[in-house]
Amino acid sequence: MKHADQSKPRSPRRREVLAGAAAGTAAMLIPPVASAASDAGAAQASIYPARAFAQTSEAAALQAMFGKTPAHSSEVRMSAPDIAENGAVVPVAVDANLPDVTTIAIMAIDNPFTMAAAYKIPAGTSTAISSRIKLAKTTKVVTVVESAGKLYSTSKQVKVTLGGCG
Amino acid sequence: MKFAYLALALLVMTPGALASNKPDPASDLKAFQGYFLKRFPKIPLAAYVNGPYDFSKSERAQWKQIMEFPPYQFALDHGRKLFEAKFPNGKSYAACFPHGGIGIAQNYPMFDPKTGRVVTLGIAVNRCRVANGLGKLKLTTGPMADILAYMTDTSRGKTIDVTVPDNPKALAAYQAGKQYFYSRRGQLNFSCASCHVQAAGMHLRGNVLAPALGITASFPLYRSKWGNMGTLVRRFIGCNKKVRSVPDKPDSAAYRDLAYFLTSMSDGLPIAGPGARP
Amino acid sequence: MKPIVAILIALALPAAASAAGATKASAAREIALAKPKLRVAASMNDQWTPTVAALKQAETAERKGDFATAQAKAMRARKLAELSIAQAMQQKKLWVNEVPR
Amino acid sequence: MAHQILVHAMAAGGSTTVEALVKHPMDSGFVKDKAGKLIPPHYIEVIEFTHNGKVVLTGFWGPAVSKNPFIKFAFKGGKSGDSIGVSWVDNKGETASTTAKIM
Repeated sequence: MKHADQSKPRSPRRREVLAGAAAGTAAMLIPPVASAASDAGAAQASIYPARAFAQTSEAAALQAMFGKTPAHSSEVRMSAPDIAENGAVVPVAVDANLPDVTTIAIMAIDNPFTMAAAYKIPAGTSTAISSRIKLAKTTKVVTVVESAGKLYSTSKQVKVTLGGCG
Repeated sequence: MKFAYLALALLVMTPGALASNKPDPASDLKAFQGYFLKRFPKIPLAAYVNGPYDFSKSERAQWKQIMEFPPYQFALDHGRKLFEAKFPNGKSYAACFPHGGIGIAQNYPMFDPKTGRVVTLGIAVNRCRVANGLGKLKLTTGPMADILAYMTDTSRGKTIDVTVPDNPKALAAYQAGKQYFYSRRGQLNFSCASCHVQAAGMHLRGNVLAPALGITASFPLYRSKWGNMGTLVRRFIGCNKKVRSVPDKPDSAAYRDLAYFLTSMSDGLPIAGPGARP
Repeated sequence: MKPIVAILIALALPAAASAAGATKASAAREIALAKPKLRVAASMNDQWTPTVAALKQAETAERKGDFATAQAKAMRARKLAELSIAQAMQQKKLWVNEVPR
Repeated sequence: MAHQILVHAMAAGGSTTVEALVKHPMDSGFVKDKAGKLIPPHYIEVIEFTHNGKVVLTGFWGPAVSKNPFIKFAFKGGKSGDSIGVSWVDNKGETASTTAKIM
């Protein structure tokens, strides 16, 4: 694999790499793919909210991502374990019973970087999303939902213990 | 039966040995499975292949979520490709095994009367490679774990059947494995049984200790802690290190015999591998 | 330790080492005493990881000329090896107690 | 090994559920290798799902997303045989994409 300079992960070279790469990637694993790579679209690095992902506090991450602060809402739902089986793989499912949801963000407050994942939700896509995140230690996990331009959130404490069985 | 044992004992065992000392895998199996069934009456025998997940609702829920799209899926696909690939001489793994290697994992480890040694599925795969002019694979992780994942997957649901034949070397191997399993070792003075029999189902810091019954059924497995696949022997090495004992070599007699004994104690349970664990 | 050796140490070694009473020879002797014990433990398939680590530290210290550390670590390795040998001996009989019946 | 994306997409009751497992180390930059050296950060930044060419979900991921990321979501519409596209780009500029048919 080609690599951009480590010390400058956002070097301009990556754009060139990107431009030519969409069709060329190996390992189309699903059988009926063949040459349909153009159907797959091409994720654009330019839209990545890098600043939001570089913040180390809840307030700063929210500011960088949304520019505003959320109100707690019981309409935002999050399912995460009380005690993580393994901090490296913590299943987190989010959902929101709110209209016109455009963005859902998941933050792990005591991780080195606060923002864990964020999703842009086009019209017609459900707000229910499951994924797996890493938690560096016991932390509050916060889900923030942008609905009709306003922010709503809920949170849950997830305990991360050291695994006993090396 | 008793008379047959006595006769055999007189023939093969060292002078002075008593007939009652002869390994008796069938009685051991009954006692071993009976111990768990009695101690955890709510857990049916076949459920033991789920390891720790019968003992913690929360861990079970997380596991279920993870199993929606199991993390060993990549290894499984890769293992299938490796298994089906032709060797440079045109042959493939299928030719080394009965039924082309499909649906046979439940019969391993197996005693090989020719060499008088126990052969795990991983060691059998390596034998196949050597017989076809290829080098051995590392038995703990990587391509070997992927191949074993695929072969084990073709046995999913089949009943584990590791019957110890009435052969003195097979019985000796079984007995050595049994002794290894129950012997305390390492600076922490733990046996395999300390954690996986006596303390089975209890919490050790963050995790539930899996019962020894059914524990082999899910190997090879993807451990979140490893972030990749590992075989049973990888876990043996990890457990040894954890109790501060110098581990054996992956293909050592000690680990072959241990795998033999331990797997035979799960006779009758279904294969549930490859698996996923924390 | 014999007085004559102690005098030689006092003359030949820096303060730290002489305080522990170790010489190149005594460290080497301690390492030589430890090694066979480790071999026995290994042959009984019950070597402990801290035993191996201690001997390694002893040998590293010896190479660096830190004979006090070398001697202390070698002694630790030997003692740990002796404990593991005792464990292995006991387990030859005691393992049956762990078998569920 | 090459990049891989596994996709299961299932249409039922007027909506399509998509599950994907993406092979990627998702190195956080905080973990050391066996030699004690920090493994540099290497993680997917943007992942995009399309249905018949139209974007149905855009995910922004940081280093806190687990290795070999899994994601499950659903969108309205979609029928058996439709095409689901997945593509990602990571912080080193590596990309991968695949398409799958809705079951």
